Amino acid sequence: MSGITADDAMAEAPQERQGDSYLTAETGLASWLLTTDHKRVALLYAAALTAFFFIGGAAAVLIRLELFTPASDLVSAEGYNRLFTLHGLVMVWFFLVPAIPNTLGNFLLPLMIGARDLAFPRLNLFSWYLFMGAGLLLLAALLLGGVDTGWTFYTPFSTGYAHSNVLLAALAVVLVGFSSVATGVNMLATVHLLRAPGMGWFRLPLLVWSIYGTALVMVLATPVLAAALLLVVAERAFGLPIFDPRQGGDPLLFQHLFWFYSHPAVYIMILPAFGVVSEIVPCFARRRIFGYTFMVYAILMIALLGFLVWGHHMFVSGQSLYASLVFSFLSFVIAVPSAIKVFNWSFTLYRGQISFQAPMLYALGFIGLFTLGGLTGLVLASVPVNRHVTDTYYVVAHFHFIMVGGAVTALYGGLHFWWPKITGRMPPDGWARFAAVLMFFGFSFTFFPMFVMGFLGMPRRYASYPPEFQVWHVLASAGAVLLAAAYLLPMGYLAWSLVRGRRAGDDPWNATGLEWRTASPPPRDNFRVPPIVEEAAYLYHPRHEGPRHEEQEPHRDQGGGT
Amino acid sequence: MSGGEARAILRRGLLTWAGLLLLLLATLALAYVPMGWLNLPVGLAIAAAKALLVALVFMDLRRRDLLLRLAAGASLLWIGFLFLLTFADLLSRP
Amino acid sequence: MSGDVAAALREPWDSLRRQREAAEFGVWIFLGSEALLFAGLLLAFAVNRTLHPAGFAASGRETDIVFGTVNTLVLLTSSLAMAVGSEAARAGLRRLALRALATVLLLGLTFLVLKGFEWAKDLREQLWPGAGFRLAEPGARLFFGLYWTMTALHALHLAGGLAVVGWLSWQGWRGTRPLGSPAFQVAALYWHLVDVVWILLYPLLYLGGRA
Amino acid sequence: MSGLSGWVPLWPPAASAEAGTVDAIVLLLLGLSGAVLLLVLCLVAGFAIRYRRGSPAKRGALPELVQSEVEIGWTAATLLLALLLFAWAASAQLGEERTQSDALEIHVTARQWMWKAQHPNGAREINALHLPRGEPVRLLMTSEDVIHSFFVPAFRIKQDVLPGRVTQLRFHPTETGEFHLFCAEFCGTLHARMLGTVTVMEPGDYARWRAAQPEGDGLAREGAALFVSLGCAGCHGAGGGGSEVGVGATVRAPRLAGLYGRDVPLADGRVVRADEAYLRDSILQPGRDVAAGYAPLMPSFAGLLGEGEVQRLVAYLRERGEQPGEGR
Repeated sequence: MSGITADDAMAEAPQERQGDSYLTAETGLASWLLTTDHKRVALLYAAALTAFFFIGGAAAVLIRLELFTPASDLVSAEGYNRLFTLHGLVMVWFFLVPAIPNTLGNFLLPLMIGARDLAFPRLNLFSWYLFMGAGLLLLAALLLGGVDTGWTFYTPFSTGYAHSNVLLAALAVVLVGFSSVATGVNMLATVHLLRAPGMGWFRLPLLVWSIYGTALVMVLATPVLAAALLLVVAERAFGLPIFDPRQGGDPLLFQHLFWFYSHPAVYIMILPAFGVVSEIVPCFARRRIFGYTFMVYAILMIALLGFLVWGHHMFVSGQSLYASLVFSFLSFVIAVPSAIKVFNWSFTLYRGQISFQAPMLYALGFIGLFTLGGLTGLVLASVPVNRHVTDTYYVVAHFHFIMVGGAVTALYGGLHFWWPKITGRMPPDGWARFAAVLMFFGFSFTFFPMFVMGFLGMPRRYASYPPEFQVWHVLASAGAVLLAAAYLLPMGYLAWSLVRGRRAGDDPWNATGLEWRTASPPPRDNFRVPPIVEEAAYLYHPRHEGPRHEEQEPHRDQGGGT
Repeated sequence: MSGGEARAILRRGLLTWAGLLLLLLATLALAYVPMGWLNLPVGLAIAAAKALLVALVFMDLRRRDLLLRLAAGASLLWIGFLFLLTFADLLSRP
Repeated sequence: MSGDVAAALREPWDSLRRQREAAEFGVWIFLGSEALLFAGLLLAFAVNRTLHPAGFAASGRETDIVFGTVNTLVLLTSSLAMAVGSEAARAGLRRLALRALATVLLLGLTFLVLKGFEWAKDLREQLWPGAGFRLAEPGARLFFGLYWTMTALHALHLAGGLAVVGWLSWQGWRGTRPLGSPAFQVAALYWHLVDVVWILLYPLLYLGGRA
Repeated sequence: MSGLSGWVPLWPPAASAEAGTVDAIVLLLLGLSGAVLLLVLCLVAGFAIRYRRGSPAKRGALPELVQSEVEIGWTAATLLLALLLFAWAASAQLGEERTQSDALEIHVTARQWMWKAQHPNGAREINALHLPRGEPVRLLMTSEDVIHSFFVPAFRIKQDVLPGRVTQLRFHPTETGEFHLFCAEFCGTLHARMLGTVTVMEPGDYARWRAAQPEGDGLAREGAALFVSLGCAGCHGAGGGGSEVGVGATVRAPRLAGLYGRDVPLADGRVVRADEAYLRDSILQPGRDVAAGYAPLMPSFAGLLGEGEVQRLVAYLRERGEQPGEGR
């Protein structure tokens, strides 16, 4: 396990322990289960999310195995419906929505703005308990036989025709919704009121801005999902007719309420990934982020416009042509902020001193996969083409490219980038680079065939399919094996690094953020001396010169303890 | 001193309360006046007036800075998005 | 007074003023999300009302306007009491604050009791949109489907508010929570939202179709 | 563009006029996306190689040109490109909506896990649809339970089929052959087996096929029988001619002859065009749009009639509409 590459020129003097780190400050189960330390809550969330990632991943593996053959032979049709519903429910609400905001965001937000903790520490722990309560509710629904409505719960199927644990699943999602609203409130209050002296709004690192945008969307979109699901519960449990078309109800009403949340939800998942990539790329290119203010306004525009485009999920659902054209127009316009971000990342590399450690490989992989995912969205935004490709594997490929190719890749990149800060240990760079490349190709190999299969007309949520699609399914299933390996490998060597990994100093990557100005892992109160912020973010080289190769010293940190 | 302050708090509260009662009586009376499609908008306008009164005085928004007022009013804009685009579909169906 | 401030101060704040500012900012954001929750229900009401104007007008005449108006009065008065209680707590007027909070609890319970009687009366008049539903107009079932859902969710929120106000006033009375703690303002703001939601539900559920 | 149906098909067969426009837009988007993706990959890969750590390339400050002017430039360019793409897609969609009205009308009913189609002359098909080549087709679709979706990849068309509402789908088959019909909206256990085949034949073959079908009465004729058997004639007069006060009918009911396509003044002042949806709603929810000058006395038939029967009554009333005035 060489892991140690040649270019770690840094001296390796072991850091003497000035004060106890947050991991050793207090011990015992109660100190974890009753903690109000944002860093510990982040680790609690990370543990819960990993468990749910395995459950959702297992469902995905079974789905890919079933689809290996045209006939529905591994599981019954009923079983397949429950599998993809489970995959959807767990991956959307119990893994992707909280993935970056509640782990990396929870851990880093106070550190990056120079605060001791989040604004409402006890609310932070309460949101974790809400999340675990919802998780138990969902597991109960799963053990009692699962749900077969799809993660979309469309009526009148979910209210009148489904014979599965729709109530339990709907209540679990409402509960996890409250957990995400609690997180949103906490993050917004922290960014507004706990910034260190000197940390103006336009000195905030872009990860803080993206968490801020995500919190806005979480707080404003999630309640409408809770309303929609409570109405489904009212109709299904108490027989109160709200969506029932036989009694005059409108079949599209539920879809409007559901997608008003569910499209902003995909921005909840991708915005933090933007933030992580905007932190990694400048650090490893040793260049200032290109167009900082454009990046900030792009985040805010995405958070705002994200609420105006939900109708592009309903072009063929019977929605009026006028409304479809309005939503189509807004969906084309929202492509612009994403394009700005991709171009800015690319131009940040211009005239840099680029090194390719694991986090950078994940970030570059993100840029490639997200760009392809975003561009295929344009096809879906145009009404006549949407009529052909919606509800087929083209859509499945599109949103997996953005959510898995984008958000999960960025999550792994962020995990590797801040692993020294979280645990005080360096990830083994050789293995990490291999895992990043494996994930990139495993992912592309799994999901690119789905674009072709979808355009050929393979519908979604089919357990059995006409034989001519089999070649694409076989390719995708083979790719899924590679992808599964690429997800499991990092868990292995990161666990290994906890014990045998090289100790990391305060700032192993020579980054400029405030979080790198304190010890790794940081003390309970984050900073021994409250920091004063003197510089903007990402000053990796003096204004009128490029980064010189050898010395990484000319970069100026954001600030430090006086 | 505390007696005076208590009286000030009570006076301002009762004044606002009286205003709210007046609006309640108004909306109740107007509900029985046949105005065709106008009944609903009038009822909602009065309800909005009552809500504004509660927000400004009882919830003390009138003595708060711009940031808190924005935080208070922000959700109304998003409710507007929800209604506007849903009715764009509903009203233009064939 | 300074002992009072120190007791109310929480991590990670250095000044009580800043902590109160954060508490109010946080609760206002939460109230925004609660408003969107009820907005979802109101959208269902508005869409179904647009599809079935006649059915909704006929149903609007069936709800009991006396109960509705009295309950609105009760809730407005409880909002007054809550505002007085919250300002008194902040100003440190202990007797006025505790008496005002007691009034809020009383009026809140009155609202729930009246709501109970109203529901019982509605059930007796076959207004539950199930098998024995009395009205024949299409859309009437949808009105009452939403009537029961919205009033139940509102009553649930009100009961939650009662529990919080009750717990805080118990702590205030016992002295375990200083009157200067921002929790009193937070509970007051939440209570006023429950009142504002009812202010909006009243014309929709009770005044429709009266003319 | 015919399907590259060699060993592995890479492109679905294009068997309808709509397929042409859709394929054109897709090819344009494919080209543009490919160009943008290539641009980004070249930028990233190029910079990564050229400016890797320790490479001799010149660093120094960013040239003034590459500052915010370039940023504003490509943002505006992206916005313009987005608007152009929207304009093309929207105009293509609007173009399809203005097809002529004399299309071949087929009633499609979807129910949990099968498709039922009925041709104007009464011929019925299950999980199959025979169509003549070259003639525009209009499907009037409704569902008996949950939401389904009528999807024929070869025609590039898809339209959800809603319970309680009639949704329409217009297309124009141009190639003969047999094509897949899928249900594209999740509708329960056997969603994956709710399949069918659409067979497009030469007009001559289609006419012979249709003639050979068991001569079920035409929709309208069956509607007329239902109109009498269900008692509608009792109030609305035998031929739907309506009944003025005292003409052999105990109740005043509106004239139905010549109703289809006319504007109907309603009791609450609105004026509504009497299209299929209005006729359907007046049968199932009579109290909803009461005609002006009449009391809302008509009983609701919701729950008593299947979708098929409602379609026959609507077809009958439409036929009465085309010969205005001479009904009794």
